[in-house]
Formats: sequence, structure tokens, C-alpha cells
Amino acid sequence: MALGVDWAIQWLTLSAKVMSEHRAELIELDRAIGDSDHGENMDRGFQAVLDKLAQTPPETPGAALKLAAMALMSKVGGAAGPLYGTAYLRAATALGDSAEIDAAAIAEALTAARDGIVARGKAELGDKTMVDAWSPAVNAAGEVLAEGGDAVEVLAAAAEAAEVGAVTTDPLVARKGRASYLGERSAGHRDPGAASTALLLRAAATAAGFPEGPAE
Amino acid sequence: MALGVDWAIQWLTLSAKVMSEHRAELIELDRAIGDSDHGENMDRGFQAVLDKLAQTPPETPGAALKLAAMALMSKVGGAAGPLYGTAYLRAATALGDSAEIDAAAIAEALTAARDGIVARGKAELGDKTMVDAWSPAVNAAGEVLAEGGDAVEVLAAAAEAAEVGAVTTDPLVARKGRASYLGERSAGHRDPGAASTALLLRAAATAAGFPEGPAE
Amino acid sequence: MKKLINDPRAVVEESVEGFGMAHADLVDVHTDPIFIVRKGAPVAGKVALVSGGGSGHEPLHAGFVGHGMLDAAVPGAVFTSPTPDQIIPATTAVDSGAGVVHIVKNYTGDVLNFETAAEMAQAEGVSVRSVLVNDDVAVEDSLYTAGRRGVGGTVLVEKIAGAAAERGDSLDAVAGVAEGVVRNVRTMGVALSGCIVPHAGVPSFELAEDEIEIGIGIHGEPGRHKIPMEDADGITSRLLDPVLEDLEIKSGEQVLLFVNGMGGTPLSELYIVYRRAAQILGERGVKVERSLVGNYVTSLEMQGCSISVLRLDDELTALWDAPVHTPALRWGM
Amino acid sequence: MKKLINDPRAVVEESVEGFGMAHADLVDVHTDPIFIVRKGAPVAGKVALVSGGGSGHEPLHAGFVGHGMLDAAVPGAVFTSPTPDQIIPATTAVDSGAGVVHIVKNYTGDVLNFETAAEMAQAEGVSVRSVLVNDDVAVEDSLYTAGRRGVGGTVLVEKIAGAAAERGDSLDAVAGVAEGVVRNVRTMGVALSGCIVPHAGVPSFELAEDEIEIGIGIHGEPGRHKIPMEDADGITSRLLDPVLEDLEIKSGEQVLLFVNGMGGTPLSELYIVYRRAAQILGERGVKVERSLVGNYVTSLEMQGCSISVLRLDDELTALWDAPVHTPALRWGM
Ligand SMILES: Nc1ncnc2c1ncn2[C@@H]1O[C@H](COP(=O)(O)OP(=O)(O)O)[C@@H](O)[C@H]1O
Ligand SMILES: Nc1ncnc2c1ncn2[C@@H]1O[C@H](COP(=O)(O)OP(=O)(O)O)[C@@H](O)[C@H]1O
Ligand SMILES: [Mg+2]
Ligand SMILES: [Mg+2]
Ligand SMILES: [Mg+2]
Ligand SMILES: [Mg+2]
Repeated sequence: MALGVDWAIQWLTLSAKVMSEHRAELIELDRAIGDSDHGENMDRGFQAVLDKLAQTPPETPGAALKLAAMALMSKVGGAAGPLYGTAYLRAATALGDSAEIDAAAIAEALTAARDGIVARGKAELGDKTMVDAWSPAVNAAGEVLAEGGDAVEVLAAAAEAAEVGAVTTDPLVARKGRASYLGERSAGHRDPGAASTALLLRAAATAAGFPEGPAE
Repeated sequence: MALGVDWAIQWLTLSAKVMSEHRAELIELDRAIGDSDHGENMDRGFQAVLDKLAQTPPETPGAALKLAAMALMSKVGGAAGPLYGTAYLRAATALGDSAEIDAAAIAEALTAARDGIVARGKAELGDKTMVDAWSPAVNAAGEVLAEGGDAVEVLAAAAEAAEVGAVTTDPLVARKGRASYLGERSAGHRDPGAASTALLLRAAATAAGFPEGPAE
Repeated sequence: MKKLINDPRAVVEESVEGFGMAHADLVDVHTDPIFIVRKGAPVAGKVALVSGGGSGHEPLHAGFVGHGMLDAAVPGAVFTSPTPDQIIPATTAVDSGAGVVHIVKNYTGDVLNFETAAEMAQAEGVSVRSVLVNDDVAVEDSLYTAGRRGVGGTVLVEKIAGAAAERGDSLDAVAGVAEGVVRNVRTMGVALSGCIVPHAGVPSFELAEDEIEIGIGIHGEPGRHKIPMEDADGITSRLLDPVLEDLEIKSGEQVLLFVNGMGGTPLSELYIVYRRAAQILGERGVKVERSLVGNYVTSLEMQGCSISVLRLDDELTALWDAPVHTPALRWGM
Repeated sequence: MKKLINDPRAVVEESVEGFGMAHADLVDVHTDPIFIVRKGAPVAGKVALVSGGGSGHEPLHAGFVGHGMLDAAVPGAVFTSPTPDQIIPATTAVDSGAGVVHIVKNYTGDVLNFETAAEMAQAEGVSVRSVLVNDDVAVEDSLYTAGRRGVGGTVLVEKIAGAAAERGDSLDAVAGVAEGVVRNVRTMGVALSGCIVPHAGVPSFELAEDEIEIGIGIHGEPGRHKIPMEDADGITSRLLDPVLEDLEIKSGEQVLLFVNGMGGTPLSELYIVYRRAAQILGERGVKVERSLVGNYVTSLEMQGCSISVLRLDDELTALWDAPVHTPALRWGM
């Protein structure tokens, strides 16, 4: 089964809902090792995405992600804004102007997104950042693709791996971003950006029709 | 029995001790309806009195009170500084340079002190100020004097009346000093200056050999 | 109690010492007794301005010593008026022979101590005029109170009278200018929290999480009444309305609008209050000709603010604009 | 949470609006996207200075827009760096053709957003040079961190680079002056309390009644470590010693000493810290040539302070002394 613009719109819409629902939780994660704004930033950014979607409905999945990229870039601010903005922009570029995208295209877009984040933020796996959710997701997507999975299965695998990846940040000492200022004191807390990545990728799978993931 | 400079020095010394012991309590009273400094002001002032006593021991009761007046005037600050300063100065003037003072002189000194406070502060009985302790004390002293009481008895009567007078300020609405800004909200709290007056007059009686008054 | 202090009883002494070190180009600090004088004072032929009061209101008053404002400041213990033995030498130190104006906030303690000091300075041959500042509309000026308190408006009195003295006005003229400011300025304040007097160690009053105190003074004392928390626009009306009513400001008049922080409120919040206050004045046809926003007359770390309005005329505006060079207020030089 | 605000999400917008009204003689405020420019910008032939960052640090940066300092300030949401769609128009609005220096505090978010904006402004034909401020010695500058944060020293960079731009220095020269200040300034801070981000509504961290946080930044984040409360003199050593060590200040050198309040600490306490810091410098034979004491780079209503030391030479001293006229820093005019 291939995914079209409806999926992309549904994904972004669901993302906005999920960011709003988890706003307080992401703020709380950021309060522990950052500056208490990640949930607010993401919520504000995805509300802007919703506004843009309503103004100029996109016609392809790539256009939808590009629109999201621009909205996130201009409304999120902080570290997450440029990082997610770049991720969505690179994904959009990878998707090009295809109307329908298949499992391979999805895996490619996820890879491009992750690579964009790494290019901008220079974080490596284990630095306790959103990369720790994106990289396992990209790997899982690749594996499922190789095993012949369809687009929905690829997204579902990515979502699950991102969720696990977010959890693995708990014991880590941060080496990038604001949490790194805390040194050892950053251990024992989940990285807020990894948590938001897991939520966004779960929304992508849900939007593709995959039954809701396990409650956290 | 007449009182000499020993009594005066003993009174001032005891006053310093009592102000230090009741510092926190007077601060707390002032916190409720004022600005939390009365105990600190009085403690600082009487420590200065002690210092001066040590430097230049006075030779008469009047000289002792004049020395106290100057120290209080220059170290207490706030409303209480000039008021107590005036009170002790007027009392000192009333005592003149007698070496020994009797019941009549004590009553006269108390009256002069009270009149000085009223002249400076313009408060009337019932305005919820230290006058509400001084005035009953002056009246009681006059009565005991008229009944033929000695100096110790006059002081004891003054102390007891001041204590009762301080308690009577509890329900009053303040009309002078800082507490008056609170209007009706000043009712239900004891006036800190009336409380310190009661403590000082009790110290005068104790210094004269009157057995410690009833615990508050 | 957590404060950046050493001995609670040395707070004023050490703070004034640091102040003197930081502003050695502008002031000389005297210790024992403590007072602060303008560098080079007395200024020949100039009327001198002396003010003072309890500490804890910084930058008031020491922060306003310098060209075009105060010649001396006399800090008492925290929230406790200074004593005559400080005020007298400060007064004589800055008198050039042209006389001294005492600017006194209307509190029983300040009034009595300055009164005594003025008498004694006069006895030493200094001509002293005293001006009482009583701008707080929260307190009724009646037989039943010690009269209105001097609060935020004090800094406006000091700036404008200081400019009059600097341009060479006579003793009576400077006192007259100061009295003119007092007549035309009113203030009202709000607290969102109390403050902790160092020697007391506990908050001056407690407020529930949803309560604020309206009509507070600047000594951490409770205000006129507690009300449930409101938004900034609502609070602004509660402060500004009585100020405007009391001043009887009419459409077409020009004013200086002063939003003063009590010490613990972020500047950003003061601007939110300023915004609404300026809007209200605009709606009433009043022209905001000059502004001041910041922490100038504080109450230690109290959260809250006061709003002052000063009715301006060309004379007052010119004196406000005149150059001033003090640690806490500076322009034109 | 008690704050003088209306809608927690409108805090920046309303505060900046009030700021614009209060300082209409000095700045123009743009809304949607929000940025603040110096009145009359672009100044013909002058290199422009643009800075920005999360809000909550007021008066930084908007309070430093004006003659001799910034040409534009770009405020983000509270503690959140601004976005390129604000930074780009601010940059183009103030470019006279002589180029623009971006002064960026070293945080991942600020760096990335300013980086994007600089690229895009360059694409529109504006020459942009970026200078990173990273003066916080509390953070190790290693592979294991995002590098040192930009904190209190930022205001010194803005003042001195602003003076260089005002006297007509070229783009490279202004950037060079700014980098020279960055190389010679170090800062360290302490918090006695956290602060409450309006949209979060709870304190950024909790400290017990006898605990303080050493090595805090300016975003209400926890610091390097908690220690039991100490007196002001002890805390001053803890902040100043690593600053001096890192800067390798030697006897005979001249410095600017800057004691900065985090927003909720009384000015009197800052002077107590200043006193001890100046004493320590004196004991080490270091000459305190210039001083700054006050709330300039804040963290909402946080209680605490930071100490910055800037190594001075005649050039930097002259640029520091040059006239400046902004809402929050003014002298010489
Ligand atoms: N260099 C980086 N590379 C990748 N991700 C990063 C980097 N720096 C920060 N992040 C991510 O950004 C998140 C913080 O985002 P946010 O709180 O919105 O911004 P800020 O840290 O500027 O307040 C972190 O939890 C982390 O996942
Ligand atoms: N006008 C007055 N006449 C008599 N006593 C007064 C007057 N004003 C104040 N007082 C007394 O002074 C006391 C307060 O003293 P204190 O707290 O030391 O000074 P301040 O009010 O200046 O802080 C009051 O409790 C009251 O008894
Ligand atoms: Mg954050
Ligand atoms: Mg008192
Ligand atoms: Mg007092
Ligand atoms: Mg942030």
C-alpha cells in the first residue's frame, strides 16, 4: 500500500494534536535538564503547521512536509526548530513531487531527515539528543524494508524503534544541546527531543492506519 | 526607700537584657502591623546604651537617663527612636541632678516622659501607640503616690498598668504610626511600642527590687 | 532566608561600602555615622538636597546622589529611618551656605528624625527647609492615619528639585519646586509577594498562591486589602484609576508615567503594566509626555509594582529633562 | 504562579509593545514577526549590530538598542531563541550597506537560527559576520558539551562593539572588536532560587531552604552543582576565582568588574557582592578600572547574580566610555 497526500496531512494534523496533548509532559522533561520550553515550542510550531495547512492545502506528501518544515523553522525557535525544520525539509526533498510514496521512499525520507539533523546539530548516537530516537528509527525502517515490509510496516517499525531509542536516553550523560551543561547531572532523565521524535513518528504510523501503539 | 544611680544603671542594664530577649517577639508584633523592625531597633538602641554606660559611668539617675536618651536617639531610628529619646530626655530633665530620687520624683519623671512622647508624636490615648502603655502607667504612679506609696511601689504600679495598657491595644484600630496605614486590619494585634514600654517599665520596677512581675 | 549577605546586621554598612567602591567617581561614602555625599560637595553657591530613609529601597536614595539630583543621602537600617546623628553631619557637609532642602518621605519615624536633625542643623547655622513627600493614594489622608506615605513619587521629587537646585534656584525656590511636584504626583502599588527583612528572617507577610495585596507601601507592610490574583490589565486599572481620580487628571493634560518595580518583578512584566497604563491614559485623552520604567523605589526582593502619575507643565518637563548624572539615573551627560 | 501578565503566551508580544511605547523616542517595534530597531536605522555608512535570543533576560537585548550599541534586537519566546523569519528582516532593516554583525550567545538554538538567518540574509545581499559569545566558565568547553554559554558578558560585547560601529569601524573591524571582548571576558553565576517560565507555570528548579546552585546559566536551568548556602563573601570567591583563573588575570592588569543581578535580587545585595569582588581583585593587585552593577542580563525573577570580569586595555576602555543612549544603558549623551 502506498501513501498519498492524505496521509501526510493526517500525519501533520495528528502531530499537532499529539504535541498539544503532550505539551506539559515535554515541558516537564525539558525542565529537568533544559529550560522548560520544548513542549511549548513544539506545540506552537505544530499549531502554525495546522494554520498553514488550512490556508494552502498541499497537493503532494512532499509539499506537505515542506510546508511543515517552513512553519516549524519559523515558529518553533530554540534548537528543535532548525533541527526539525531541516529534517522535514530534507524529507520533503527526498520525496520530491510524487503523489504516492512507497515503503522505499518512506525509508529514504526518514534517512534524509536524520542526516539533516546530524548535519546541522553534529550530534552522534549516544549524545542524548533526538538523534537517539531518529537513528534507531532509520535503522529499523531499513530492516523492515529489506524484509519486504510495506509503507505502513516501515513507519510502524520506525515508530517503535524511536520509542525504544527515546527510553535509552534515560541513563545517558548529554554531550550536545542545553542538557550537556549539566554534565553528569543530566543522567537519569529522558531527552525531550528524543521523546518528541518518538511521538511524531508514532503519529506517522497511526496516520498510515497502523493501530495505535502501546500506551506509554 | 529612695533610688540612686545604681538603680538607674541597673534599670538600663536590665532593659538591654530584656530588649535582647524579646527582640524576636517585638519584631513579630511589628511584622503583623508594621515593618518588622521594632525589636531590632530597640535591641540595637539598648546595646548602644550599654556601651555608653561602660564608657562613661553616670553619677546621678538623671545623668544615666540622659545618656540613655542620647544613645536611643542616635541608634534606634524609626518612630521609636525620637519618641523614646524624648521620653528619657524629659525624664532626665525632671530628675535634675539629684543623687537620690523618691516616689514623687519618679512619678514626675514618668509624667514628663509621657508628655514628651505626646508632644513629639501627637498621639492620643486609644490611638494604639506606646502612649496607651505610658498614660495608664503615669496615672497608676500618681495614684500610688497619692496613697503614700514609696518609689518601688510607684514603679511597680506603673509597670503593671503599662502591661495592662499594652494588652488594651489589641482590639484597637491604629490612628498613628505605621499601623494606621492598615486601617481596620490593624485591629487584633498588640502595638509593638506599647509592648516595649511595658517591658521597660517592668525592668524599672525589677531593678528597684520589686519581685519579678507575673510571667506574661 | 537566602540572601547574598554576610552578617544580617552589617547589610547596610557593607552594601554602602560596595556602592562607594563602585561609584567612587560620583560619591564619597562616610562611615560612622553612615551617609553618602556627592563628590566635590558642597557645590559653591548651590542649594543642597538631602534625602534619606530606611534602607531596602535601593537605588533610592544613595543611587540618586550626583549632579542634578541629591547632594547627600542618609540610609537608616533596613526599613528604619536614619537618626539625627547621621542626618546632621550629612546636612552640614553639603551646605555651601545657600541652604539645604530635606526631602522626607512622610513616615512618623522619618519625620521625627529629620525634624530633630533640621532643628539642630539650624542651630549650627544651616538654613534648612523640609519637604514632605506623601504621594501614596492607598492611604487615606485623615485624622485617623499618620497621613499619606511617601513612595515611588519620591524619585520624581528628587530629580526635579535637584534640577532646580542645579540651575541655581534659591532655597525657597527649590523647596517650592519640590512641593509643586509633591502636589502633582500620586502613586499606588501592588504586591504579589512579601519580602524578607534580613534581621527578621521571615517574610513580611504571607500571601496565598492566588492572592495579591493592593495598596502596599514600600516597607513590606501589608496593604489596604487582599484580593484574588488578577491579570496585569486588571491590576493596572486598580492602581491607575485611583491615582488619576485623586489627581483629577483631565483630558488634554500632559503627564509623566512611572511604572516602578518593587525589586523582584522582571522588567518585562513592568512593561506589560506600562502598556496598559499608557493605553488607559490614551483612552482618556491624557498625553504621556515622559516615561520611567524600572526598579527605582524598591522593597527588597518584593514582587509587585507601583504606578505613579505626575502632572507635567513646561517647567516640570524642562527640569525633568535637565542633565542628571547619578549612579542610578543618568542622562544628558 | 503569580506574575504581572495577561495571557502567558502573549507575554513577549505585550511586553515588547509596552517597551516600544515607553521608548518611542529611541526604538521602533515591528510586530509579526517581532523585532526592535533603532530609531532612524539604517544609519548611513554605519556597520549595524543585531543581537537576539530568548526573552526573559530583559533588559537584554531590546534594552540595548540605540546610539552606540545595537541597531536591532530580536526577541524569541521566553528562553527560546528567535527564528530566522524574525532575524532576517531585522538584519535587512538595519543594513546600511556597510554590513551587519550578528552577536549570538552560544546556545545550540541561537547558533542554528542565526546561522540560517545569516545565510539567507547573505543571499539577499547583506554582508553578515557572526560573533559567538561564550563567556560562562561554569561550562567546560569540551567535546562533551555544546561549548560555553553566552551569559552576562554579552552586554559588554554589545556595548563595546556598538561603540566601534558608531565611530565608523568597518565590518571586519567591528567583528574583530567584538571577538576581542569575547576573548577577554569570563563570567560565572549563582542562583538562590529558580524562576518560573510563564508557559510552564512551575519553578525551573527547586532548591531547599539552605541550598544554592553554583554555575547556573540564564535560562533557569540547574547549574553545575548544588551546595549548602554560604555567606556573600564565600559565594563571591566561588564565582570570581574560576573567572580569574580562566582569564589568567595577573597583578597589574586593569579590568572591568560587572556584578549582574539575575532579576530577583535586591541591588543592595549586588553591592555586597561587588564589595568583596573588588576587595579580592585589590588583594591580587588587579586594578578595577570600570564597574557595572545592576540587573542587565536576567533570568526572569531568579534570585542570584553573576560576576563578569573583562580585561581592559586603553582601546576597550575608550570604547566602553564612548557615549551610549539606549533604554537601559546611557551615558555621555
Ligand atoms: N546538537 C544537537 N543535535 C541534535 N539534537 C539536539 C541538539 N541540541 C539539542 N538537540 C535536541 O533539541 C532538544 C531541545 O529542544 P528545545 O528545548 O526546543 O530547544 P532549546 O534547547 O533551545 O531550548 C533536545 O532535547 C535535543 O533532543
Ligand atoms: N505618633 C506616635 N506617637 C506615639 N507612638 C508612636 C507614634 N508613631 C509610632 N509610635 C510607636 O512606635 C512604634 C513603632 O516603632 P518602630 O517600629 O521602632 O518604628 P517604625 O514605625 O518607624 O518602624 C509603634 O508601635 C508605636 O507604639
Ligand atoms: Mg528547551
Ligand atoms: Mg517598625
Ligand atoms: Mg521602621
Ligand atoms: Mg529554549
